[in-house]
Amino acid sequence: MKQNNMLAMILAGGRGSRLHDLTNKVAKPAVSYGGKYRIIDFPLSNCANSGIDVVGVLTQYESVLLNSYVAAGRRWGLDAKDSGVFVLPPREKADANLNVYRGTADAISQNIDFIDEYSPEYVLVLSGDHIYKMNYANMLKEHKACNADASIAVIEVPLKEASRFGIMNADENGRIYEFEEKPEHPKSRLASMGIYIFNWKMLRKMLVADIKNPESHHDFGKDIIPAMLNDQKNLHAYNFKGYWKDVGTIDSLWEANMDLLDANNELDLNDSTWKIYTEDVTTLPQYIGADASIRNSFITQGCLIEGEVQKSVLFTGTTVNVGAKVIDSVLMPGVVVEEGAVVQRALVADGVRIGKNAVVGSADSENIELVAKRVKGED
Amino acid sequence: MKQNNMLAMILAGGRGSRLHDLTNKVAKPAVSYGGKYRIIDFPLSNCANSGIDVVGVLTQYESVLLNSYVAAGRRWGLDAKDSGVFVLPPREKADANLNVYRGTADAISQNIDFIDEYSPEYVLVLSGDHIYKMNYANMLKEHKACNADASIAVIEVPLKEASRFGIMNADENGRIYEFEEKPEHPKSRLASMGIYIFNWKMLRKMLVADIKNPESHHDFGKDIIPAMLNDQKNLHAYNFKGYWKDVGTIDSLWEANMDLLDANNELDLNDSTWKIYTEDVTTLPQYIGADASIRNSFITQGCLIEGEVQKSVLFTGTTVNVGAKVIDSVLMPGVVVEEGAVVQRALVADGVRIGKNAVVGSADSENIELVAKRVKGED
Amino acid sequence: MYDAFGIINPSSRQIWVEGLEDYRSIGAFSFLGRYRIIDFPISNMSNSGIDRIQVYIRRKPRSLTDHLGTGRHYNINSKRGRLQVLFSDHHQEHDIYNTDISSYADNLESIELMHHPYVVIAPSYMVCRIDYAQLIQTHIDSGADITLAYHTVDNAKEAFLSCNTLELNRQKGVLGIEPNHGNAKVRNIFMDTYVMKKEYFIDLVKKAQSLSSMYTLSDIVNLACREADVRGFAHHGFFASITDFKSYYDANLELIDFKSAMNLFDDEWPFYTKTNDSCPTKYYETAAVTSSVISNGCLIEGSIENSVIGRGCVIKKGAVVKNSIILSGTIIGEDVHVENQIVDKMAKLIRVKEIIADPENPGYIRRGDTI
Amino acid sequence: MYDAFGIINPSSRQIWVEGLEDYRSIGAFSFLGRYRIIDFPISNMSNSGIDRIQVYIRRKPRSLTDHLGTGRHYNINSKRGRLQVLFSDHHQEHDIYNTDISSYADNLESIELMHHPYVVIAPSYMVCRIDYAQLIQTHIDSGADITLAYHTVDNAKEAFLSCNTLELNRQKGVLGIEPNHGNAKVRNIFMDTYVMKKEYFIDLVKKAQSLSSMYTLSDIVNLACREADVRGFAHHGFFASITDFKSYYDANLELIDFKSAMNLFDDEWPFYTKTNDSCPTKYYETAAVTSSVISNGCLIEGSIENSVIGRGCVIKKGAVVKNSIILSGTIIGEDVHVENQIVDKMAKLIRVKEIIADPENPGYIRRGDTI
Repeated sequence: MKQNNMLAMILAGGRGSRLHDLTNKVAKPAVSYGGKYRIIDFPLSNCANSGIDVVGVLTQYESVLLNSYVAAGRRWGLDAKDSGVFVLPPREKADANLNVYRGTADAISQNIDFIDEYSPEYVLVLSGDHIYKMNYANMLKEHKACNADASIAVIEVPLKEASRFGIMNADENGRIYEFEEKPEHPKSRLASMGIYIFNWKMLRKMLVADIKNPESHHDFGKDIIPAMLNDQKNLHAYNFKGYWKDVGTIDSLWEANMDLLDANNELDLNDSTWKIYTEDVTTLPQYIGADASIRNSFITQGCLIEGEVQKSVLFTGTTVNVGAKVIDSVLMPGVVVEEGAVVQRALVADGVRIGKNAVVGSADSENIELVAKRVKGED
Repeated sequence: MKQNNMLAMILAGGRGSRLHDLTNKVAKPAVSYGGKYRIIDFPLSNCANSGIDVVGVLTQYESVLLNSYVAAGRRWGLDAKDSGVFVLPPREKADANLNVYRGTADAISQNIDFIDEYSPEYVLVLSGDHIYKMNYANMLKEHKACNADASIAVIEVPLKEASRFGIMNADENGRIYEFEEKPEHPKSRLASMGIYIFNWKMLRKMLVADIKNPESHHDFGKDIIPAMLNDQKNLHAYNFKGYWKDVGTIDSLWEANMDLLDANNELDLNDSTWKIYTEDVTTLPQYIGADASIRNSFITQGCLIEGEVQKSVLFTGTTVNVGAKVIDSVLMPGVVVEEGAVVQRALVADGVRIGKNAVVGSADSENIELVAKRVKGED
Repeated sequence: MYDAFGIINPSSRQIWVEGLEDYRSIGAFSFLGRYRIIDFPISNMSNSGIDRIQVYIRRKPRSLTDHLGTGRHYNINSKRGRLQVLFSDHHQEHDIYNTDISSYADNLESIELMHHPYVVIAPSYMVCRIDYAQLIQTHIDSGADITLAYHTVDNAKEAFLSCNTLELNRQKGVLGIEPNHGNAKVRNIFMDTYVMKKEYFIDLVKKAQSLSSMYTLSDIVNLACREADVRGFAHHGFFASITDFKSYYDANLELIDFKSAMNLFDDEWPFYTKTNDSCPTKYYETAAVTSSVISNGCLIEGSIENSVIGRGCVIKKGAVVKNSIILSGTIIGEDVHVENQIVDKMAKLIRVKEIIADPENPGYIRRGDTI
Repeated sequence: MYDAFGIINPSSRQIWVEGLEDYRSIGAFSFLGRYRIIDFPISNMSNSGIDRIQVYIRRKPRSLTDHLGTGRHYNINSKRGRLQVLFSDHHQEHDIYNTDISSYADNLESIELMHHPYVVIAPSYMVCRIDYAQLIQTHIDSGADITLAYHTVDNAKEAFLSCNTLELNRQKGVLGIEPNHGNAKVRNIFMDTYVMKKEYFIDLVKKAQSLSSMYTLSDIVNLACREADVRGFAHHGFFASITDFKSYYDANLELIDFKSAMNLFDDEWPFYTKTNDSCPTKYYETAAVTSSVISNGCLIEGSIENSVIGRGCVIKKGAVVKNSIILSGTIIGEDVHVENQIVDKMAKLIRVKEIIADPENPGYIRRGDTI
């Protein structure tokens, strides 16, 4: 806090229901990605690397795993003296009943007392389920330089996809004069990434007013940002260039993993100046057997590979036995592919066992097959 | 976990309403005690010193401060690789609505999935609002030696007070054959301290059955322990000797602080082999002014004493200005006693300012005066 | 289990691993790609419930102090427990007074401050899985003055030649400690691991000092065998003593075999190490890897066979790595063939295309060398 | 603020604090009861947004490495940031090659690995509050090659006699660095604090080595003043240089006055230290304490006046402590009168009843002594 006077709040309450069985037991931000990470490692590591000390994580749905995961702030070095990751679920108050968060803005509103404890000058609001690397310190620098009341990170999207996003229309100095949620005829290609820097005093006032507004959805995009534009506040668009992905579906999650095999992938996880930190799982080293064959794949420690792996991403502690084939697939932590089994164009959920000689997925399927339950093999 | 296979769950949901204004903003376990501690530091430090790695803290009421306080497991060294303090408020589940904890047993029931993640052999259930030092490893050793299904820590209380407690009637080997909640005519002086060790598999079964029982209060004392006795389970009474205090009222909180001034006090906070750990607040050293007079008091770092202090306990960052007098009192963190003011037989809440020449409390009052709001002084 | 504190001992002057030891102490050597050798004794202690551990450092402290930190990654409670690094006052490389005994004597105050009745002393240069709680319990139950752990081997003629051996009677009483002269196949190799009462240990240190400034702990324990009740404790499972160049090479290669590795590893007995937050390893289209142990953060385009690859190595197209141990951050250039080598950290093997040694005498490439 | 990394420099061979320095380096000295001197430069760096800090250690590493740990207590992110302890290869006490330059040269690889363009070098033996971010910004804005921090004093005839001074022109250009000869009242005391580009620093280290094996950083910077643009940066507020026995004593006593202390302390600029988890201090019925700074964990039955009392001290009934600095764990026995003394850690002053020195030449009681 001393360095930059900015506190971060990560909205991590999404159910991620389009990820089907993957989010039965874990909230979307805790879904595994990239061999050894969870999605929320990205905003948390970005915070750590940007010099942010205090991070609140707003959780909601079935969050025991997410809660205990992020509570261990040491994973991102966020456990120094005046530092910490704080899990903030909805809670019972002296003067109100236990409530769920009604919208993104309400989640912040319900935690005004938490933020006030630190009395930061700036509050950074993030989403817990996006994959990207961003230096929020640079965004803050621009925010200050523009004397903005709020800054919103935006990324250029193809015009034809723009109508799926919240679009910011800004002048040549980056000052936003209009915001359109999923416009039919988008006027620009600058999509909001759901990353905001607010001057806390100003935001606090707006939130207090918003709580009392019975018409409000208590949402940043639908209510707070339009209200700020209405009030002639100085809203600044911060242009982000680089890899950014919202993995909302099984196909896009699979795709985001496959992006890591692309030699031109902008998300360089090997960059030692901006590491993504994650849980330090105690595992064996990565063991490659005598008959193994591995090509074009991304494999992490704790894996035991005795079969064939092609164009795949294998997560911590997966096993591919002799004669098994894994092609164009993503194997989540602890998956076992038994002898002779074939896995193709599939995303296999945590701990699932693919039995001997079983066949899962196919080379020419349109969608990626999600395998969330044990697949029986031959005896 | 590796060392003893025991996980601890601390029940920290108490409102502590008899502590009046002290618990308006913080839950009872987070109330300050002993100059630099909070009550929950005691069970947490006991866990750390007993070699317990994983602690769940079950919070409920208005717990933002308690949550963020205990989440920083580093305070008790509970932040090593496979270690942690996990805040467990009631939460929304895929198959149920957001619920409050209905009783002590229900709080554990609702977190069966959390405990299962660690698959411990034993679960230690503690209360978050008692002040005492206990080596739970010794209790576990006895639990194992007796082949018990559950062990309950008991302390001898004077017979005339016994009817205020849950009384355990046990045979000469410590096997409990009867439990009476607040009996009118107690048969023994062994009062339950609310500290339990359970074999997890057995407890898990009982809790699953208890959830479905519509007649149950979902409470350990009222339901689980009687049910276990009914089932002829081996319940063992673990005899504890030493200081133990439940600080339920302003008077007893004041008294517990005053106990620290007693040279024969059993709660030796200076014992370097069983330290009580707490938040490491960044403060100045303790400054004593040229005209100060301090006798029979307990004073911590960050205090500035320029006046007179007698038979009092002064918490972190309190100030006693020139000519002020503090007698028989407890000053919570950040209290300021301005020039010439007199504080006597009072408990002054966090951050309260006692104005110039103001007089608070009196030497001959029956009860201790709780001062929770600024006291205006002369200009 | 708060009955004992632990001491991790550095290797003595008599032990030297050519090449690698120029840059760090043996405890800080990389092992199986992701570990350091000292991870094994410290994890063994942590898993045995020992959370006060003193690590003695004789020379080249940086690499080891960096790796150890405060010991949180060994699951040691950072308040109750403590991983303490202690230095000798005689830190000159070739000072004859630089013995383990002199290190203890220089830090006697720290040892005396421990309020545990027993001490377990284990070496920083041996790899095994051992439950010290069981060792301590055996020691206490037997009533012995000192208990020494040993491992019986049947290849003492050609291996463990820098180790000591225990001569035992039928009751497992230790008759003496003597060097392995390589004149018998079957020997009880002394694991340089001791349990005794803290006070007994302090007395031994003082006695050793009064007898000779060059005495080591094993010297004085050997002497003690004459009068005291010194007993042996047999260890089973994987055991490697990293006390010369060949033993380092062999121990790594032996554990490449998954079945051998299962004699060391156990789900219930984690070996902790310090994470480097490297990303997973990337295999390219042209990669061909068999029978190897690969660390994270590598980029692999070439062929690897029967080797251990450290963190963040780059194996370029056409490169062949065989029967080798490649330490972290090394680059093996295009079409470079490396066989029977230990390649130290951050070397660049790019110009010379064939670097092949005799399998019996593996080669060594220095730290940071460009070849 | 990731533009600069920090270096904390040990005191050079020319500086020596009688007594205390036998047991630890100056950075590890207890200060005002609860701090160590090194807490000040490290907190200054941490508060300035510098989270990669190298601490160089010349001798007696234990006390300092114990205190520093991984730096979490200085609010340094344990992943992104790093508090790294580095050792010199010339660690013999009286080795003439044991200069700061040789420490840097021995660890040049670690310095080169830093990916920050600037370096801030600060001493481990001075106490002040300084915003290095402002110093760096001033340096960058001015376009100077090197910027040196100084503090103007008007008592240079009787104090700061082990320090260097800066000779400045009207544009704050540094003409040279020279010892304080004590021949003028007003002097610009050099705070042994430098900012420059990392590459410039590495060049200076190499150049110093090529010119003389005994050159220190200040020697080579003094030389550089002839050609390079070297500028001064004035510091205001509390400043103490702990470079001899008297300066240590005086700096502690000066800060007993709450108003003086407010020139050093600031709510917005925390000075971090390592907690010892001591309980509050207990004052008994017979205690009489005035004008003093008291640490936690003490038991006070006697009288204390104008003194600094360290952690866990016991002041018995009838004892009198006056104008003294008592380090942690010391016992002052019944009716013992201690005046104008520095009493080192864990001493027991119980038998001799009067230990009084001349105020101008305060006495020193050794660590652990029983008197």
